[in-house]
Amino acid sequence: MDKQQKREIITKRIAQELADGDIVNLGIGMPTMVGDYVPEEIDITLQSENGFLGLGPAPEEGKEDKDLGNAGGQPVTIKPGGSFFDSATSFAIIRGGHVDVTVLGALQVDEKGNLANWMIPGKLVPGMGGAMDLVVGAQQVIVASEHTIKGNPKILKECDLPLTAKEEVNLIVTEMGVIEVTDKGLVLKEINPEFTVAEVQEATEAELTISDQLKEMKVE
Amino acid sequence: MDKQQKREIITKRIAQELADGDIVNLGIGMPTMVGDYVPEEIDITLQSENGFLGLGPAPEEGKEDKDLGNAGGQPVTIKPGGSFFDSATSFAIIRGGHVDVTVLGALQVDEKGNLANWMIPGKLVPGMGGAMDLVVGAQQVIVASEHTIKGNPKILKECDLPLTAKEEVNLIVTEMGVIEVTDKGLVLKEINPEFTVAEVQEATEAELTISDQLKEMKVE
Amino acid sequence: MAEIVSIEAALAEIEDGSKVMIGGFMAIGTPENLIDAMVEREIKDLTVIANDTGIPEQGIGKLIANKQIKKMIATHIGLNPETGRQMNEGELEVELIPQGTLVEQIRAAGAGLGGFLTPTGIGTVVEEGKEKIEVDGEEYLLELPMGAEIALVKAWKADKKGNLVYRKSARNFNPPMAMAADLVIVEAEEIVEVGEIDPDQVMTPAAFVDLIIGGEE
Amino acid sequence: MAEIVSIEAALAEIEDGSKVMIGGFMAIGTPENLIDAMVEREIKDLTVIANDTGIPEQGIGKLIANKQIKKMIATHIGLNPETGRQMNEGELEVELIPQGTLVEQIRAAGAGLGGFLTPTGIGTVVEEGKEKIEVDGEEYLLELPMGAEIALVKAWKADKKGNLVYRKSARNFNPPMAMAADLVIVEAEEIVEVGEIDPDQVMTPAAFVDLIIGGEE
Repeated sequence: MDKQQKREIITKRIAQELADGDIVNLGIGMPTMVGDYVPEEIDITLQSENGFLGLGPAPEEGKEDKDLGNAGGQPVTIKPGGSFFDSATSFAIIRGGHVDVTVLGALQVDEKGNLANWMIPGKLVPGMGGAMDLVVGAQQVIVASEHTIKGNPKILKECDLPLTAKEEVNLIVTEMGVIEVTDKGLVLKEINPEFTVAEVQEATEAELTISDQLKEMKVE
Repeated sequence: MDKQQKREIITKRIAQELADGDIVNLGIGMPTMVGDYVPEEIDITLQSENGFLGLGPAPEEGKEDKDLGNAGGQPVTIKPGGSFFDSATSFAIIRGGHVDVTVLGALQVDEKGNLANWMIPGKLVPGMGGAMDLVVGAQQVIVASEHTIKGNPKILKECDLPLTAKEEVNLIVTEMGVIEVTDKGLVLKEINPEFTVAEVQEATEAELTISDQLKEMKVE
Repeated sequence: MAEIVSIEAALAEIEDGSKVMIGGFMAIGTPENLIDAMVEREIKDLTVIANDTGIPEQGIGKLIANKQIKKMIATHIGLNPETGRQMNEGELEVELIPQGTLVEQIRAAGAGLGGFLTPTGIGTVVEEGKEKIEVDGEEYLLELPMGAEIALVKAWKADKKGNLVYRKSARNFNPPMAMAADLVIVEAEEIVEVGEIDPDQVMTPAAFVDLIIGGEE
Repeated sequence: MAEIVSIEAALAEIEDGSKVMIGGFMAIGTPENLIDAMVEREIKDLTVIANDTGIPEQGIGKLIANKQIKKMIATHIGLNPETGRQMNEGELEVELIPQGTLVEQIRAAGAGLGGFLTPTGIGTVVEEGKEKIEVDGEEYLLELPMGAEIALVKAWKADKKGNLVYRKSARNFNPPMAMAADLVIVEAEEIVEVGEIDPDQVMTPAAFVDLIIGGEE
């Protein structure tokens, strides 16, 4: 499976988590792809933390609006029924629990639902942007991540990078499966049939409980 | 001097305190009259704590707008250049120090600049409305008050009614004179020539320092 | 995202004993049709959060007159003598809060804040029972968020998704309340199609709104 | 109430070493003409508060490239590698703050609050050195207000009194910053007559605005 295939599996599976009417914030990078796979009959609204609801796709070339971009500064559009607001209101929406689902990438995530995704000391210090508020505020926090990085597990017993938030992650979706964060640790709920349970556990530092109702992870 | 004459002297004198460009909030009752006496060449903007800047006079009869009232719920108008906002923004303006002057009535005011104007326990409990925020937030707090009530002083050594705010009053204007609240107590800066200094002091429970530059209180 | 419902369906969500915040300021910008329906249905023992209790026959004054409120949380009740009478007779509990504090408490609830520090009320009875915190040599009161089960909001226009626009001074407490309740019910004077409200002019985004009842009777 | 001035007159108010907040988000809604003028005048040793440092040749990126900033307070600097380079070399001090916290700190300064309690940052390095306060069994960080000497704000339209309207996602940090500085300087794309902006559509009331420079070059 190449990187692109992994990302497709992950984001397609996450798209299934979204329900009609949901307000969703998608992080920069892979999470953005989730938006492409939402079934047509499901009407979700994307929140953009720089200040609007109703984030639409990139405009045709030449139709960019200098005053309309996503949180990465890239030109986007707004869908009918969207609204603009200032950053204080944007984070009132986010921190106040009015975002139903946020999907973010991870450097590390652990069995308590701790997430590290904003810095590697001495190496990469981009800043947390809106991630800390999103992870604390959203009703449901879904991590979209490849299962390992350079062969090393990203799903750990305990994160050792600086945290983005403590015990806030609800669901981890990787190319290997779907893992729920529970009071009793990580529960493998779905598995990609290309892998065995043993393989998934081996690629995971934290101990996985295997769900009684372990299902096949289906995309498309 | 009858009540009406007193109120006219007080509010005309306070109108002289306002400077071009000032944002001003006038309390319900006598303070409202201050707006009528602002010289034409002085452009002030009235803030209405229920949510707008640019408070204008009452509309002609029949031209009332059900959606436009002052903080007492009475029909008013808005002047060109005014703006509407919600109550949270209104009190961001007030508490944040963006109102230059507020003029309020008093039940009692004392030599430390304490003000009591929102309740008489067991008798009158209307609520503080926006007064506590206004007195704390406005740059300049001016009390508009008759000097005495039923022959008893209202300017006391120490208020005994529940306070509206502690040590926030800057200026007290009565029909007898203009009194500044300073670190060293109350300073009589202007006196209405119809009274003697002795008479003013006698009508005042707190001790007055008489300004070296005591001036005649002039209206019109 | 909102749903357009009948006034009966909206009212079915409000039970005896509910905690309800109601927009408006001296009966300007108050959802009068929702209040009339509450009076008709005789919903009782309410805790109501609002700026004021209106005047006797208008706005929240109607709920006061009909004795449907057990506890009133407001900033000012002076223009409705019946509220004072019920309070003095012990029929109605009244909690008075400075206006800037009340609206900020409501906003804090909607914005996911655990509280805020305000200078308002220092040295007055308002500070009783509250934590005082000093910041940079200044004393502040720690005020806590105030949410409710239900918010009744009056809008001028709502689109079918729930984006709201208010008109003139009828805005007042409505936008912060629309953020701060589990269920937000909007009475709109006019319901328009999605797309008819310029996204730059939306005052309450649809994300906050649950139910809309529409059209003036 | 605002005054319309030349860009030179506006810039005269900004000194070496000033603390300046600058609106915009990834160079959308940033007052580029004011920044260009700051670059030209070589105003140095600035403390800048902004969401980000733009990209190398846009927005605040220009001030970074020209090494005019001594301390940067921002939420994200990842899209401008030069900021990271200067930080790593010790040429630039960078303080990183969660976005929702930064904007709320700015709002608190403008709104006269002494601080607020947020759940954001609990259990992370953000909590270091901050007071923790428990409310209803939940832990919060006490975050303090953040004002500045000067705010540079980008508006779409300003009327001659200083009422502002922003356009689309260029609004972002501009309205809260317009509340939070001793001197608020607005770069407006268009300056219109008083009365041309509907009072219901004003996004920043004139009470907050001091100086306006206008018209795109």
